[in-house]
Amino acid sequence: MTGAMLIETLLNGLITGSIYALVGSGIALIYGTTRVLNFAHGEAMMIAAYLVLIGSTALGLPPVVAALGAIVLTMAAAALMQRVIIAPIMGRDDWAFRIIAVTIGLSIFLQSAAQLIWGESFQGMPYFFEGVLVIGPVRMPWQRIAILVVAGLALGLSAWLLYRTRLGQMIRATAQDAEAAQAFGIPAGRVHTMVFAMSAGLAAVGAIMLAPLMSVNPWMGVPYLLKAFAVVILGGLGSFGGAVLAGLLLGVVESFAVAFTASEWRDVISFGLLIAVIWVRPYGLFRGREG
Amino acid sequence: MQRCVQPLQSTTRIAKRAGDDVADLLNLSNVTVRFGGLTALKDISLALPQGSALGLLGPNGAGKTTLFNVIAGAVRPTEGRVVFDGRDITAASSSARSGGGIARTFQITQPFTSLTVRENVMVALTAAGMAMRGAFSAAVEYVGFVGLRAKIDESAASLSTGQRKRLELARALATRPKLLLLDEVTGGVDRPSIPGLVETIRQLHAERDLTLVVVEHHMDFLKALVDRAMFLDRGAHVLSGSFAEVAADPRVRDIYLGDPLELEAADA
Amino acid sequence: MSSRAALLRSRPILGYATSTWAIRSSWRLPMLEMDGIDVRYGATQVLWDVSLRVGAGEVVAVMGPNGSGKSTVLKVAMGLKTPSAGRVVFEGADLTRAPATARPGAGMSIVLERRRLFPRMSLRENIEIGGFVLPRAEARAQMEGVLALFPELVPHLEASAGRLSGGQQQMAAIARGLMAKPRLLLMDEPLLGLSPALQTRAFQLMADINARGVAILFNEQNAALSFRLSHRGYLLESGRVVLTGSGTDMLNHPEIRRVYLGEAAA
Amino acid sequence: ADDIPIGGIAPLTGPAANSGEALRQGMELAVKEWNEGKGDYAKAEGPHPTFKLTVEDNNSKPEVGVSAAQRMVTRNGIKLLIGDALHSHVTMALMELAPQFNLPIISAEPVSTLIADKVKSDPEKYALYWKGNYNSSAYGETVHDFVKYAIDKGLIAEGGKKLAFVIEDTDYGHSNADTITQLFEADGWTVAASEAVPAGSTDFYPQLTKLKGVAPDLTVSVFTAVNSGVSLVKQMSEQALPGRHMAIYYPTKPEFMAQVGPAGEGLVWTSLQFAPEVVPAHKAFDERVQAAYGNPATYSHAHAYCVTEIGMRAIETAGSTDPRAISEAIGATDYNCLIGRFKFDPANHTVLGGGEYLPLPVAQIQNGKNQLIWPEANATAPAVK
Amino acid sequence: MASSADARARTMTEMLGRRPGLTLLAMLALLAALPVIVHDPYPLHIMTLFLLFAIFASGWNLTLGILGLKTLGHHAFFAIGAYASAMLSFYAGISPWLTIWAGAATAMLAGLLIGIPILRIRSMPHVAIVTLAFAEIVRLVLANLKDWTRGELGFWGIEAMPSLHLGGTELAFGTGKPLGSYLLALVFFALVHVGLLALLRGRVGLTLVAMRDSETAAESLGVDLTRWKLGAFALSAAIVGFSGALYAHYVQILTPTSTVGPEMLVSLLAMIIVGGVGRFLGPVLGAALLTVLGEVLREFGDYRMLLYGGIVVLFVLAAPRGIAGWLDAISLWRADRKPS
Ligand SMILES: Nc1ncnc2c1ncn2[C@@H]1O[C@H](COP(=O)(O)OP(=O)(O)OP(=O)(O)O)[C@@H](O)[C@H]1O
Ligand SMILES: Nc1ncnc2c1ncn2[C@@H]1O[C@H](COP(=O)(O)OP(=O)(O)OP(=O)(O)O)[C@@H](O)[C@H]1O
Ligand SMILES: [Mg+2]
Ligand SMILES: [Mg+2]
Repeated sequence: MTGAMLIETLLNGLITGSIYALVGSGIALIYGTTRVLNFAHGEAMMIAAYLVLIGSTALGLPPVVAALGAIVLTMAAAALMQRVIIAPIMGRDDWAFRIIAVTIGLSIFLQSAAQLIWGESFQGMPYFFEGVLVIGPVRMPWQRIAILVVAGLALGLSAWLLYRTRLGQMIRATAQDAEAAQAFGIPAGRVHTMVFAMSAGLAAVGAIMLAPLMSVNPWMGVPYLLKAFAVVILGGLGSFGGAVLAGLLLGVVESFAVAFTASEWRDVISFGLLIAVIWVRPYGLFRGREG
Repeated sequence: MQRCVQPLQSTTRIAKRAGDDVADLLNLSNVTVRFGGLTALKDISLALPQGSALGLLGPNGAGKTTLFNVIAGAVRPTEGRVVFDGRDITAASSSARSGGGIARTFQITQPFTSLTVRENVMVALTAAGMAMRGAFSAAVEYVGFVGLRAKIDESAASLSTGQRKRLELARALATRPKLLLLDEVTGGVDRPSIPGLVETIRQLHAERDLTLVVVEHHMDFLKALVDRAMFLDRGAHVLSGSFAEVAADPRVRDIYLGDPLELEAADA
Repeated sequence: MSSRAALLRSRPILGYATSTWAIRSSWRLPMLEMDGIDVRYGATQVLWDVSLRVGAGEVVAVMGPNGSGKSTVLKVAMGLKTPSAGRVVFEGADLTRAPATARPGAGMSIVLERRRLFPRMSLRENIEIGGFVLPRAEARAQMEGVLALFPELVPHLEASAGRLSGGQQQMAAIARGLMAKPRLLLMDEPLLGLSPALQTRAFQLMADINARGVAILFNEQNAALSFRLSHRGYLLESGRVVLTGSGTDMLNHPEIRRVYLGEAAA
Repeated sequence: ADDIPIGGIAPLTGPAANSGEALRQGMELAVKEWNEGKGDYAKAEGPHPTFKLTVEDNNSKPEVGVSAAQRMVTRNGIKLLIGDALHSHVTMALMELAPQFNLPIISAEPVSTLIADKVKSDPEKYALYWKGNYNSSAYGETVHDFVKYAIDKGLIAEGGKKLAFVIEDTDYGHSNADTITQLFEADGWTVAASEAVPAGSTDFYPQLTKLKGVAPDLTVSVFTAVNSGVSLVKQMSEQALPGRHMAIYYPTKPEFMAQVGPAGEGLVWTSLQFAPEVVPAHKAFDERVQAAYGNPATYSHAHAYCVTEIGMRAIETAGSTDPRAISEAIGATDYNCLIGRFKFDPANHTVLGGGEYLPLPVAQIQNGKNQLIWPEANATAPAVK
Repeated sequence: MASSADARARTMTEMLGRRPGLTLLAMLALLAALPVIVHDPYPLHIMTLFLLFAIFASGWNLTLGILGLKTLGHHAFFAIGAYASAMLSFYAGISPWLTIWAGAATAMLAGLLIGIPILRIRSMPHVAIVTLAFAEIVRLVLANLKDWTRGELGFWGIEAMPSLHLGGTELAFGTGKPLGSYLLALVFFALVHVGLLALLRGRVGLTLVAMRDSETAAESLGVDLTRWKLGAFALSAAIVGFSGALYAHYVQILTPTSTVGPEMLVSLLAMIIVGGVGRFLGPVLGAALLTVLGEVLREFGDYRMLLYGGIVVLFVLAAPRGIAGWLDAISLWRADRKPS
């Protein structure tokens, strides 16, 4: 392996990893704060991608407007879903599992709904950023570099909200004991809704950056979901920074797995890594801030 | 019956009283527990003869529950050894210790909320090897001990604080232990019921040659249950002796008891 | 706030709490009124027609055997449980169906039964959350004052609340309840798990904050201390109020003396 | 007379539903036109049979397909099954039903050579089963023959004879790669890399980095999911992969041209079998599909249409619904349909491909449009480098 | 905090249902009578699938519902059982009458293997995701070992269970032999459920439920968590693997996606949820309803998956205790009306 290839493999890994991190951190946000695993997270991506597609192609909006619009609408949709479907379950007995179940159902529902509405064809989207950055033998399109940058910004903003603001404190208190939180004036219900919306917002950012690369289709969220879950677990109990690091790590591992073995073993290696890590360090590589 | 406690200093073991041929049921030697930077127990040694009853005193955060956890197996000591009934159980699991005869109640109650009161007790009975049918009827006795007969076939999730404490006790008793660790078992139990509970424990203690270690903030109840006491502060063993000695010690008054505001003092 | 600690150390409180205030409280304006409250958990009814009143600045104790419904009464007052019948009025406003969230802002706060801290948040954050409804600066000042009351918590401020000892958690729960600067403080077994010295201090603290005009509705198993501290008291049995009166009346009631103070035995 | 019930099985739900829907439309159109008398009758006169078609979903899963077939046999009493219309792996399961239910079965698009091998292994057992598409090896032959031609013409430099694959991890991808490997290895080529990615993958950067390392002279890609194909072609151009690239199947999807953009310019692929823009008969078929369903026709429409025709003709020829008779009539088919001449190899019950039979031409995208470049006889434009 | 209604309902009796033995017996009698009434092979085929999936669902429910270990990877054991039995009979020529047990045993071993790391994890989401990842690994390995499994192309040529001669009549099994297959599935269904009932009624049920509520407390009362968890996991994996083996010799073709794909996960999970998580007969009822519903919804074509997803959501929301919960409510209501 030459130096340039090494760099390129590393860079590929980091970019794939930043996508994992972006998707994973949205899940980590919900999971870390509410102990809810959202299996419909991939569908938030899918909805956002369709929205940005409709906005930029059918309505002819400028990409930035279409993207912002898609983010806002996806968050609104997530908030609505949380109110109607998740909120009534919260606090019921065994709710954490029920939410897994309900979001699995929701995910199937949304996939088929999207298929009925938009058809099953793969719809392409132009890159937001054209051109390829060439440094010596290393080539990287700007669109991919943008993923890295946008992921970093979105994650930074969310981390700040979660750990440095009162909102974050509200969110975490609600997660741990909603009834007690209410007793101190925290509107637990609204906080949950907000967390869901935020997480959907992160998924939307990821989806929008990805849409030009992977074509918009009803199942586009699926391949990223399990990887994102793996990232959350590897990163440590709902730790935000952990999810980011684990995402990048997983991306790099996969990139090297492809370089040194055959592609079809890539996922076996990454999931094997997950199980191995859990075996040795049950609570992840980077222990969660909440311990 | 001889009931006495002989705390061990890390270096010199206080000799057993002459003529005392009762074997030690439990032996802690030089137990230290650290949680990260915090030392919850510092070099604690303790010998507990069969049939003795020891009161564990100490301000909040002194390490009483941690000591229970070490004995019951929920916390592994950072240093030191735990010997029970002649066997080194330092590395044994909680369940193995329970099988060996150690039972404990939880300060913060942990009922099986999907089960009825009776079934909660049956879990303990069957784990000790009793058949289901036998356990079903045997549970009544233990539920009766703690005054929960009226709730026997109700879900444990519906119990109030005091009722949960009683269930803790019933379950622990149902394992038919040799050593019973009671962590504030009367906390939250209504006063009128406490004498009855105390009496039950005393009887079991006597009849079944039960060895007791009790954490209890109500001195009068503690007095009724134990003869010896050990005082911990910030994880360290401060002093031990007969209950009266310890309760009268100025250090204990200072750090732990404070101004005499207790019932009898106020009434007196 | 700094003067409070000084006050605390100097003042003997039990005597005055029962004498002077008990008489004055009879004409106090009603602050919290609970009227004809019925409560069910699923199909089981646990409170029957419970009526209870806390006047402004009053200390009121609720006594009763395990499972008689004391905690439920406090939960209804705080809005954590909606009654199936009856009314809850706080300072003139009907809050029967208002959510718990509305209470702290209106001047109510609670020390919850079984502590109910946020186990995976630090002790500091737990206490901070108690002052959620206060403006930031005020909350910070209040935090300092509250911590001065429980200096033994200070070394553990950054530890996860779930890892604290039982008594430490109880102190934290009281501290959290005090943060919101309530006019009415609800306390469910506030002394549970506290060492005798700390129990004394907590009682003194209750008297002290009451002296500053905070009304208290609480439930504690120590009848003698409870009724000494309180202006009035209620006795619950199987979900019904069976006895009510001033603190002294309650303390002297033969039934209470017999059952709760164990006089017959003595 | 009563309509003769026949059945079709296609993936109407799930990620392949797009193709499944096209296949259903093709089958339905064939039956509709036949029943309206526009049928391609074998006998000029006499009462002609009419048909009633039921199409069921397999959700891309063999056991769902088997259930659907059983249901159509017992509920609808079908005399002929067109199935599977798309998937080889579903066909592998469905063909077992031919002896069990004594039911003639003809599959439509599946190409896997393993199906033919299975027939060959037990001709008696699979006597009622027919494979309505050539073997995947036919693609391999086309790729192989074309590359030979292109090297001779100087269009491709054979260099160090290094071959690489980027394929989807399905039987379709693998069986194509296997045949091509065999043929090229016989000519002294070596396989430098073979990367199989999950169907629907869109990130090929790690694979391309690896390929850049081995610098293949020819890279062959095989996908059925169009998004994978689009992404691969785009990323290859971003990464400036050395050597030539040849694509199999996916550029035939209408979305491909729309999405690939300038990155697709010059792409060489096989096989363009349905091209309304250059073939008048295809144009006419496209118009009929447009009129009936409001969407353009694809290769899947045409193939399903033809296979359905073959089935109906066979029943007509057999003159009864006797399974043996129908099967024999299918075997005797020699029929020029929309996309070429259908004739079965009696040894393995498989439609013949290449040469005078079902053609497998090579196309190239030139100025954003597909042009046939090979075989030279049918070429619409010369190949460019 | 469990609300009171939840608390009241979830007890041992609730896990088992009222008169579980009688209900099971009635159910078996009804199922045994079915082939007498129905001769159409297609419904029998559907009912056979129902019985196999009911075994699968009940096996999974043992860990998921009763022990409360939220594993999402049990379809891996289904596939392992199925492939192990199929490959053994195919490559080694051993009779399927024997290989089905080997399939169950292989699944059990796999269960122990993945059970060990899971033991150390007490957090529900960790368990869910690690097991899900395990299933994904199993799927990929089965798909990648093409030389042995033929990958996604499907492992075909699996032998049906050899016929049995009972008296003068021959009972044949496999695809296209609906009656024999149905009866065989019914026998195994009965076996598994009678066995499970015997276990759950006794100490096993009590202990598993106690562990679900508080591991710490159970351990302090002498319950050996490691042994019990591994035991439950192994048993559950074995039952699921057994259903997989039966499935393999019934449909006679296996693909990795159709045995350990995400849809297997979703549909089985839906069966358990719709029937009632943690109820003894819940998964059976759920499997029955969803199998029938799957057939009814077939008419809706494109809307099938939409409705399927919708039903899961609806049940979790509006009938969180599933069909078993309704039955409880009905019998409670009847009991209430009877003056006691
Ligand atoms: N979630 C619940 N579900 C069902 N019943 C409940 C629930 N919570 C409490 N109960 C019942 O309601 C009654 C009153 O409970 P409550 O907690 O108010 O009692 P309490 O007086 O506070 O008792 P304690 O002194 O033990 O704390 C009890 O009989 C209890 O069993
Ligand atoms: N798991 C743990 N992790 C970190 N610190 C712990 C843990 N458990 C206990 N501690 C700390 O160890 C010290 C001793 O705690 P312990 O619970 O033994 O006290 P205690 O004597 O039982 O007090 P109390 O009377 O309040 O119940 C406390 O400071 C507590 O915060
Ligand atoms: Mg303690
Ligand atoms: Mg209470």
